[in-house]
Amino acid sequence: MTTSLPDRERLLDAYTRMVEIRTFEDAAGKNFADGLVPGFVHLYAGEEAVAVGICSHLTDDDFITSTHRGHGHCIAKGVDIHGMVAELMGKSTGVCHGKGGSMHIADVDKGMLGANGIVGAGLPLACGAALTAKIRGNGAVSVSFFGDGASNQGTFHEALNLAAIWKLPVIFVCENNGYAEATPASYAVSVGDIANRAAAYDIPGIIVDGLDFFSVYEAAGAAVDRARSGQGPTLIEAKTYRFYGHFQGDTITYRTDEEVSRYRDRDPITGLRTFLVDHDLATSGELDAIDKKVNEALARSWDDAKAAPWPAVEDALTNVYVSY
Amino acid sequence: MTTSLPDRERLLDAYTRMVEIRTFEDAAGKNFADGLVPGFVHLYAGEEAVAVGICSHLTDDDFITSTHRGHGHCIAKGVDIHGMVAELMGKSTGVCHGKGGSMHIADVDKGMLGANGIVGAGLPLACGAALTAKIRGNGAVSVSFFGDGASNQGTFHEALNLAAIWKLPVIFVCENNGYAEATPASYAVSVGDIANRAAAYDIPGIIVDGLDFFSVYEAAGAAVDRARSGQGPTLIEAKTYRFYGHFQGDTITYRTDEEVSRYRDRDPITGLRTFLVDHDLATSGELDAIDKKVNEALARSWDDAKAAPWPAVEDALTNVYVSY
Amino acid sequence: MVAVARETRTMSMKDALNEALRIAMREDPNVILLGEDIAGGADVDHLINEDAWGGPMGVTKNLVQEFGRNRVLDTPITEAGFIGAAVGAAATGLRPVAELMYVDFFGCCMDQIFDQGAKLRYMFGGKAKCPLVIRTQIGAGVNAAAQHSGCHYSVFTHMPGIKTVIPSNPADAKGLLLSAIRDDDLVMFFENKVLYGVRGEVPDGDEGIPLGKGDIKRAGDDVTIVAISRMVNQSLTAAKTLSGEGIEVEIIDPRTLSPLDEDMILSSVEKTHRLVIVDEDNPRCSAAADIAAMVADKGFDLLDAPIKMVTAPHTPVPFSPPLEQVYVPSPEKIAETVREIV
Amino acid sequence: MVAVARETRTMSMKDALNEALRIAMREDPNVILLGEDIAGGADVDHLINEDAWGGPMGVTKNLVQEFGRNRVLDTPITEAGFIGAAVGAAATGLRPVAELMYVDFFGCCMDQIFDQGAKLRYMFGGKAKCPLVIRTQIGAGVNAAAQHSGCHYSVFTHMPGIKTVIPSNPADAKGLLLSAIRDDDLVMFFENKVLYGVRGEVPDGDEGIPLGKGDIKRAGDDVTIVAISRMVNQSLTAAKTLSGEGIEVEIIDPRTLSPLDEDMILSSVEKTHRLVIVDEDNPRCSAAADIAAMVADKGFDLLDAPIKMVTAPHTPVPFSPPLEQVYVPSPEKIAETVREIV
Ligand SMILES: Cc1ncc(C[n+]2csc(CCOP(=O)(O)OP(=O)(O)O)c2C)c(N)n1
Ligand SMILES: Cc1ncc(C[n+]2csc(CCOP(=O)(O)OP(=O)(O)O)c2C)c(N)n1
Ligand SMILES: [Mg+2]
Ligand SMILES: [Mg+2]
Repeated sequence: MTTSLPDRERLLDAYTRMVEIRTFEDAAGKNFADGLVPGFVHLYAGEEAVAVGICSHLTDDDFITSTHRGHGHCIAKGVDIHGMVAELMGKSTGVCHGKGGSMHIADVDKGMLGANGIVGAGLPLACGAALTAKIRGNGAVSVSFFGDGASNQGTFHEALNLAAIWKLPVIFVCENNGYAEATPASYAVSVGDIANRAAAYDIPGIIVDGLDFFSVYEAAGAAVDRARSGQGPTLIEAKTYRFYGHFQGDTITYRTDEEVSRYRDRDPITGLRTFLVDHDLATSGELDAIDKKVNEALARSWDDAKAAPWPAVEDALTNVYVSY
Repeated sequence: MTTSLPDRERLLDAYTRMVEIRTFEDAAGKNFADGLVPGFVHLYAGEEAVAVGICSHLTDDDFITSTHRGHGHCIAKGVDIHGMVAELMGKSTGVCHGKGGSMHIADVDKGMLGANGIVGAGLPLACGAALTAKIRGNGAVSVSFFGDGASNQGTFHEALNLAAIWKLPVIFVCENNGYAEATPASYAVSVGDIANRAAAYDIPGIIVDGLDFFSVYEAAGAAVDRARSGQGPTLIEAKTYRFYGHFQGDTITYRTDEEVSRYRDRDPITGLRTFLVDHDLATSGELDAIDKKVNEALARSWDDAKAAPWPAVEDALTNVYVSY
Repeated sequence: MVAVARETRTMSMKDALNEALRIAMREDPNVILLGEDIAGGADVDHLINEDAWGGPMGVTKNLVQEFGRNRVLDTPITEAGFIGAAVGAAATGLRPVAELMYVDFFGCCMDQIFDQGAKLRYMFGGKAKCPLVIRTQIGAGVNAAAQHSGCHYSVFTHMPGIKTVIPSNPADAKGLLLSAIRDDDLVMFFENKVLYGVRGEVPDGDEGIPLGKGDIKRAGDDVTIVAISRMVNQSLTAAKTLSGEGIEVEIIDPRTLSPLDEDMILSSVEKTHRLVIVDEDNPRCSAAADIAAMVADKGFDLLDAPIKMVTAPHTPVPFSPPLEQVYVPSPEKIAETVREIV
Repeated sequence: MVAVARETRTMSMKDALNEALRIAMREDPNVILLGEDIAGGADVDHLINEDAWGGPMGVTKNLVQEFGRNRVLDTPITEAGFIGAAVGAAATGLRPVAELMYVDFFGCCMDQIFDQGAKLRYMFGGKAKCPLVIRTQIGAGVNAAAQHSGCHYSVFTHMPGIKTVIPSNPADAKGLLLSAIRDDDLVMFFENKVLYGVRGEVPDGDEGIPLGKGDIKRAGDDVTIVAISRMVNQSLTAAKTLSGEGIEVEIIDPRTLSPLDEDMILSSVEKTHRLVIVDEDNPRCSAAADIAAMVADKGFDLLDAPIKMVTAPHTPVPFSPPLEQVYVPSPEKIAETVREIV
């Protein structure tokens, strides 16, 4: 099955989102090093085509679940970037009022059910969102993003089996970036292609090039169509790469420079840019203008976040319950 | 790969074990109904060929993990039947001094790491026993028995992946008796043959006829050889059937009489008996004598257990720790 | 509060729970049930609109007949999977009631309960809620042995974001379950297996009992007993013996542990100056210890005697009947403990 | 006990733990380590005999170099799988030390811990043992947010069959870890992430510190403080302020919560007649409540004032620095609480 090429507007939108993610992540890394971002930060740079290629098919009524490496998913799903920057800093203007931080950014109104500090925890949650959609018959779908490392968690197995027998409208997107922390997938994952694990649930398992927006976009379109039309779940394995370390501060002794540059040479943003220019969908100048706009907006977000107030200490005690 | 036919002695031994299990289970069911056995009882009758077919390849140095339906595994692995009867009744002469009961019969000296009240819990434990064997290099293997229902638990996935990447000497034996409690495998298991889930871990997955001793025996031999020689784990799916309900007291509304008699007609003990007689390995009379001996021994065990003392109430407080 | 006379019927706790589920499902289409064999017989030709089991204990019996298999969902044995799905469903608009067959299985799905469902509202800065009820079975008494007889409500009471409910009789069970389902937070609902068959008067209608309000099950001036779940009954038995000796105990059933009705307990201790807590759970870091600690702080000046706890020992639950018998706090042990401090 | 002068070196808690692991692995070939990235870089060509990480916090650094990848095992992200395997290995003769990266992940593997490892000896009538240590990281203080900052040792202390160890300084960490590894029971070993870098004098040699014996970290006559893990340091800071006001607190570090050195606590209360418990864990059904309840029973007659607890609030751990700051019990709050009861 092939999905028709997205129109120009959607492509420029996708390009913008990918640039937003990259710009957000580069700045997050830098500002973390400068001590402006407390806690942990796991950067998504390099994997932009996956989040954006998938989320291009979704609306605010569709839900996603995410991971510790969640900034890209949030941005792709339309979470307010300005509020995300403030959240990273723990400011009261953050999307979670500073209570969640990088690993717990969420916005249920945008269909974003949360980054997640627990590897593999998002898959059952996505089944639940899909169950709501199925029971309501509203045609919504849900997507669970997770890593190669997460594909070894028991929740992966339980969620895929559950989704399969209930024919839930859910797409499981495994972002295989080759490593879980400092552990290569070649060691920890017993099977060559994680997509092949789909056979254990009698559902389709698709491999896509996670560095290529179109590869992801096309497979996602088919999977989302399948889900929306009641045919059940799909497992998509996106072969991708993280340009930075596992978290900021990782010495990355476990990868060679050659490997890193091999992937950096295939930068998904450059790839999309080249396509757009080559196919006369945009000029370099137009794209440069987008880059600039994104850069400026994000710089403003950081400035605003720096200036924003901390949460009031009383806030530590609220939002545990709706009522108690 | 074929394993040569076991010799006469081993076959008679296997026959004896299978009769022991059946006799044990029939009596356990009856005595449960009569109020002599407290708690829950899950009977293994009908599945004898699986436990015995597998354990015929094991020694006391090999370990098994079992399930809530564990009596058959215990007997096949050589746990003292006399002590098992007393354990079912909660008597001080029980193999666990009455503290475990039906669902927790164990005898580590016999390589029996416990029946288990938690569905799916045995698989990681078996990996651990296999890890001990691997690290010590002593050639021992371990076997984990579990059901079709358990094959949906996260621990199944985690254990198979772990065993595969570490090439652990472990054999995973899925006893697919078609139901998990009142839920058919056709509903809860997303794949037709559970053996096919082996592909998700790049290990062999073999289907055997669980009602046929030889089918199990042969596949088990190959898997045990594979494990002992350092080639890693195997998943064996034994298609089998439980002759009784899920537990004693189950009204079994979810199965038809036709289905039950279809399987009862293929009784694994009758099957082995016929084979032995047809191949002149034993006469009916010899086999009847075995049946009688087993029956009498078990009757004595029940009598002894009835007469045996209860544990002293102080025993409730011991064996929590080695030292505290 | 105005006392309104309501019609009642005698029924078992099991039936009272079933009635509460039925009422809640009728009043709100977002209420769904899920769990292992809560209908049973899914995919079996002759059971399309009928259950095979209606729950291992029969609590969900006949509900599939009325609400169908889209709202009464049998699950695979996949505790993390289906409890997690229930959390996801709750966060996106449904009001699921999940059944965790035995609390002892919490170790298979605790992450989805305490790390996901219970924390999401807080982590998301108040922008989400998780109106999920997890019903589960607790307690020794039927020789179900070490992996099917625990209580462990203390573990959930410990966790912020979770409410914990521990009914001791059919009427409370019905009213508390209704409130739990209507509540917007994650509620763990603990059903003592020994109480399922115990019968009592249950009000008609759909009125809930508020979470966080205890109930005085027996008035008395001499000693306050706080008793949890089945321990209310054990304490009522002890109270009769003690009354014969001239000791009148007041028995408080907290009904929910989180939130806890501290005021009711403190008011009673203010009157009796003596406190015994009876809890079938293991003693360390228990609900009994929690209540004792609360009173040792906020009610210290009211006390005339040590705070006593009658609990299970620090051991797993033994299988053998005489051992299980001594494991569970008995009326005799309760009475004896009360006598120690009067 | 005879005090033997031993040579000491100054080192961080992280290094002290590393040293204990090395000693234990040298003395017994059955000791193996397993966990996620405890070496790191498995299967990477240039790291065959070298680690990439040596543990996310570096506690297992350099051990693969000496003991090889057969005894320092990187695992997939499979907490139930590898902790369960550790239980199975322990029951069959090894003495594994597993690393659960953060205690917050216990929900992914609790069944294997409390239902399997902790219960097998009891269920099997004493015919098995589980000499397993699970090292894990606890505590707020580095803005790791709600899913990487919990304590929750109360949950494990609640469970029969588990021992719980909570060192507060490098020397204790080394001695207690050695004893834990040599112990024949399942031990949960809680390492406060904020203490990893804190340095102190650590004795040379391989002597263990017995499990179940507390330690008086500061002597004083006015108020007893029982402080857990990092709260020992917070209390020591508070003690200085209080001393300036003429209040001398005695600070008891229980070092293990299960078993608990009740005698040491009660003896101190006998002297001071006042008790404050400082615990970074959430308050309900906590270790603080457990100790309070114990004293409210066994030490009631010794007390001249309410038992006070200084704990984290009943909330998840917030991310934002000023919120996390108020979440953790501070020296100021401890001092204030002590003042309330003198
Ligand atoms: C249950 C659990 N175990 C371990 C961790 C620690 N941890 C955080 S990220 C990570 C690696 C995840 O690898 P992968 O799923 O491949 O995602 P990636 O980081 O590559 O995007 C680990 C082990 C965790 N957060 N949760
Ligand atoms: C973790 C857990 N969930 C649920 C149960 C309740 N339970 C006991 S046996 C069983 C069915 C098991 O089915 P299967 O694995 O097919 O084994 P079988 O009974 O058919 O031998 C269930 C759901 C349990 N004991 N443990
Ligand atoms: Mg990865
Ligand atoms: Mg089955």
